[in-house]
Amino acid sequence: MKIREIREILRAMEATGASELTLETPDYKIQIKRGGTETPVRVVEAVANPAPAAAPPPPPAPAEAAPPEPEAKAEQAPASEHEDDCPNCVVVKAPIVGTFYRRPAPDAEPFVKEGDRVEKGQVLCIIEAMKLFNEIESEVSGIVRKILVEDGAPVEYGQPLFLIEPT
Amino acid sequence: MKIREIREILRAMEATGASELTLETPDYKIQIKRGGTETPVRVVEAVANPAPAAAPPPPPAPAEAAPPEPEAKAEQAPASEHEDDCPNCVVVKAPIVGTFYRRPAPDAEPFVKEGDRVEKGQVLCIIEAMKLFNEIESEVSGIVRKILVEDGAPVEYGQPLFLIEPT
Amino acid sequence: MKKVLIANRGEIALRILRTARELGVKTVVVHSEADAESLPVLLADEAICIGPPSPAESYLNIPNILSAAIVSGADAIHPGYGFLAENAAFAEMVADHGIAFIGPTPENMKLLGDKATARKIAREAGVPVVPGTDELASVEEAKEAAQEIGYPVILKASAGGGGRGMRVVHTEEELERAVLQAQEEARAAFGNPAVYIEKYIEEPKHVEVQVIGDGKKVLHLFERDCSIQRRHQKLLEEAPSLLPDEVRKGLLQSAVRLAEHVGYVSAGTLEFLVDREGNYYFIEMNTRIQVEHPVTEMITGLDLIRMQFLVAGGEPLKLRQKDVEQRGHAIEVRINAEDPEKNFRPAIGQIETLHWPGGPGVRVDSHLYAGYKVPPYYDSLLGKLIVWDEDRPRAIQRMRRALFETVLEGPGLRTTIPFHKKVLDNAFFRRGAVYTNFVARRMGGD
Amino acid sequence: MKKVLIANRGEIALRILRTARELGVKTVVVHSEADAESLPVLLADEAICIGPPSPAESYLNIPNILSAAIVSGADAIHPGYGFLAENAAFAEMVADHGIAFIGPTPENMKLLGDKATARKIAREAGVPVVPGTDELASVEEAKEAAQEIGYPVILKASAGGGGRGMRVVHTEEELERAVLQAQEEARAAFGNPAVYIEKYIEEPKHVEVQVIGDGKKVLHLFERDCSIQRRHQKLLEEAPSLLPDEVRKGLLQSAVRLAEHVGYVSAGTLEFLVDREGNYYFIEMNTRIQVEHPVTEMITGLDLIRMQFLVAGGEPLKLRQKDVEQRGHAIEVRINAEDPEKNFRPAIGQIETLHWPGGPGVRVDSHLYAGYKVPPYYDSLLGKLIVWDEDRPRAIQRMRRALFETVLEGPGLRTTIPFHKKVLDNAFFRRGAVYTNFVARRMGGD
Repeated sequence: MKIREIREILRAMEATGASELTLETPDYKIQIKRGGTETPVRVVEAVANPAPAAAPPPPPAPAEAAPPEPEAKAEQAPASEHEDDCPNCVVVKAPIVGTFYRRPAPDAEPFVKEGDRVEKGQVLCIIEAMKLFNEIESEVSGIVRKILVEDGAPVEYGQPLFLIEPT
Repeated sequence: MKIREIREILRAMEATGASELTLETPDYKIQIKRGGTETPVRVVEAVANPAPAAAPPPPPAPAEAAPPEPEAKAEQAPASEHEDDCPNCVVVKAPIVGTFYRRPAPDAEPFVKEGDRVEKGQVLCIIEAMKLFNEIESEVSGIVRKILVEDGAPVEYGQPLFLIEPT
Repeated sequence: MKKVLIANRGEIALRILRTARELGVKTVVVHSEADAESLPVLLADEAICIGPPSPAESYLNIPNILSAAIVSGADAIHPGYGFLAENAAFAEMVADHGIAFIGPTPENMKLLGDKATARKIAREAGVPVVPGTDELASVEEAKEAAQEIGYPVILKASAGGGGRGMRVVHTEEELERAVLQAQEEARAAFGNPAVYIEKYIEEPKHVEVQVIGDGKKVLHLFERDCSIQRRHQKLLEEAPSLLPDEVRKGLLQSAVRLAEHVGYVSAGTLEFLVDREGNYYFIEMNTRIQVEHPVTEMITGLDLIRMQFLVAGGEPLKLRQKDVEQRGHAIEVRINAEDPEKNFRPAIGQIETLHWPGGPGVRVDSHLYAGYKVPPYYDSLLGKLIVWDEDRPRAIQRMRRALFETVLEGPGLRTTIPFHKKVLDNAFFRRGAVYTNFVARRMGGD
Repeated sequence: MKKVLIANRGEIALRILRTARELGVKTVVVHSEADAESLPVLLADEAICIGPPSPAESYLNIPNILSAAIVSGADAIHPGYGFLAENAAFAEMVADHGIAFIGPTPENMKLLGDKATARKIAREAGVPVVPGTDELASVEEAKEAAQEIGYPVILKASAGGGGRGMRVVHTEEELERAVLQAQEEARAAFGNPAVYIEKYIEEPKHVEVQVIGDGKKVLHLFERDCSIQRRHQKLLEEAPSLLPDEVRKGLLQSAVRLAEHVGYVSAGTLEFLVDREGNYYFIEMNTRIQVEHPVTEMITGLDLIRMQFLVAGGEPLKLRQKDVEQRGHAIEVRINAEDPEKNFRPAIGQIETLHWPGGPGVRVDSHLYAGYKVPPYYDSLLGKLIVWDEDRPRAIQRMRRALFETVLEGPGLRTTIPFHKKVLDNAFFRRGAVYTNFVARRMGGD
């Protein structure tokens, strides 16, 4: 269980006025109480299963020798994970599988840098798939808050690429 | 369980004014309380085996075609089951495996009948095992409230035979 | 071969992954968003999401699959069965990218993928096909053809399928009217009145021959009886068949002859109908590994997927036909998430309780795990239970025992297990009286 | 035979139950209070509690077990292994009650159950035993004996066991002092100074021959190598052994000769030590089915428990020796609830997550289910994983793959799986360099 997830639960409890919550899964047990002067948070990681609850998005190389621990894997939630860094941002995801390039050519400037302002329809990056260079355009106008993938890295379908804060 | 789902549950509780919720599935157990200042602690037991209601004692002839449903079977509790009929009673159990006889001979009177008063050490029945007739004596003085086994029926080790209310 | 991309899902993806691991070949499992938590994905060395749940956008998404192979550095692709397994264009594209396709050549697929072309090739190879005609121009032509083929015959709509427009004719007197009616039905159903005639085979057995080739030679790995079907869906398969020895021998030789005729590469299956007199007729060839391949593995001791890998890696088959021995009898049942009480309608859900059988002669091929949610987007196959024993009666007993031990439960979930138990208890089945309409006739099915 | 009482627990009770079901024989499983929720009990046609958890009061409680057989109307008893399996008095009592004992005759057990008597019989049958003496009267006698046997020799305490009081002697010069010291140690440890001499066999393989007899003839079902042991506890077994053909042949013939010599009935195992030169020495015979019998089943395709049932039912063995064929290679690992990191100390608990491997060539014999609480009163065997493949290197790969898939978790639970993975990765093991002190020498064990 990640701190981020606990934070989300706490926020949701606060928002809905919940006073107590206990959640137990094969991997961990969490017990939260709100109100009064003390708000003890107790997370117990199960000993038997030291695997982390949420796995990072798998590709391209998860640990080879890891035994199957289906129950130990939480849902992948790459989008919400990144939303945390910028709650108002739009997540631009890879619409195809391929190699991510930030520049039109090896010696060119990147299409965008963090902090840049982009307009809707502006090219953000290229994904090369089967020798075809596919330009990925921004769906919104705004500020590029975060670039989530390294230049030249492989990306899978649906993988978050950019966080853009609409303006 | 996903954070999103927890958030949804919390929202739904708020919307409907529910104050407490417990949900148990094979994968997790969640318990939520809302509102109030009082926050009674409730520790949840091991989650892997949400044992449901008690099953009747299996022997000597469970259904032939029944598939194994280990998880659906709770601890056998034959004694407590019968104790229910007479909370103050002492349960006389079979100390050996064999055939239960209420009479010393086929044409004789039974050793005891329901409602009879018995003294400690008095013979209650015979269990025949390997051609040997073993007399089973009462450990207490009292009233025979219930005879739990049919005359001539096989009994297993620990099987409740009599309920005797000590006096 | 160092790294294989598995372009499939479910039990067959797991099956391929197992052999790859045993061979020391790394695995890349591509998957849709709905399969992110599937067992093959969890066990893979690498997993790459290739699209949303819809098969058209994921498991049939050739660009994304090829890109996944390229970015992961896979040097081979195994397509499993279904999806892209028999897509010659895909196989060609894979080869064009310098990646080994673990399956037949695109040429094999083109020649055998189309039923009409396959029939032609069978005739060339001297393998009997169901006698029949092309489209009939007239009632007179129909009469002549029927005379030649011999009654009973069946009229089929050229544009048809699924049994509609079909009509069995037993005598010449009935023929004229039947042709006219069939044409009328075909026009109504398909907008095309064309019909053709085929010999009608009563109570046929569906027997298929497993072959494997390396482009130079083809071996048969004996045959399977897959007569226990419901609406052309196989439910229970066994090997060997109960055909008389001389019929078996001819069947096996015919299958090898046909596969050799096209220089067949990799594992493939030739399907035949066998009538009560022991005449067999080639219907079609499946140019891929099949769901029911484990029964063949159980009686031969061979690992078919491993053989596919080795052949695709360029190794010629070391085995000679006389080294391929059969031993005992194997039965496979398909455990589908379908409710046999409700006309086999899909009944999927989460797997809450899972307990597979074990002990001697029992094999389980399933991608399930306790807690797994069966996604609703794909086929309903939950797993296959395969048993082996010294002979058919004992194998039947073993399968009954194994099904007795199996627990597969969850809210809303129903499986074909009760159906299989009934088949195994059926006296006709037990004495081997099986044919393709067994389920309809003996099991009160349709 | 209509109804069998299974006088055992755990995986072997389940193993027997499976075969009984396949034979259409009803099952009565007797159990202690601690095993009321065990899988064999849940799957049995009838279950009868015979006592409290303590084995002495339940699984060794002859009166209650016999009573259970009588009241349930069982006409046969299978004792499994351990508990009463090799108790001749029990076998006699079972027979006296007109119930078939599924195992050897009481006479077989009496002749072979005692190590000294068994050695005598082996000599009569012309089967080599480890050369050695009776109790030594003097140092002189020891010198003469050692001379005859040839150095190195080992001194053992007559009253001893478990390695205490043992002393390896390489030359005559060392002998006198060694005898005196050994006597002193024996006196201190066992209150009895008597010692004897045996030939010391360096790096022996533990190879055992599976036999089955019907009282008239005895067949061997090939041999198993069980050299991977820790403190005389077998951990991994395989079949066939890697012995040279001529050694194997002699070993198998010797085993049959010895078993025939006593008119052996049912399944039994003759244990041998084999030295580096290929000399083999009979040690003892186990007059019961063994934990590791599945590896023999995998290479022969025979069901040993079924054969036991048939022989006990009075059927002569139909099989001839030449019909018994071996095929491929099988390996079994014992999955115990022990922590290999902590000197194999028991580490039992509740089974929270359970996922067994599947696919080709994988067999699981285990009484576990998800949620099962392993009782602390009995042995730590959780199950056996057995694989088969065409040859030993492939079988090793398959076992590695199968262990990779296995998940067996719960609070406090540790298993021998990590140990087995290390053995399978060990280069010496992989090239077959195994002997009884392999674990101590190569695995850093003791």
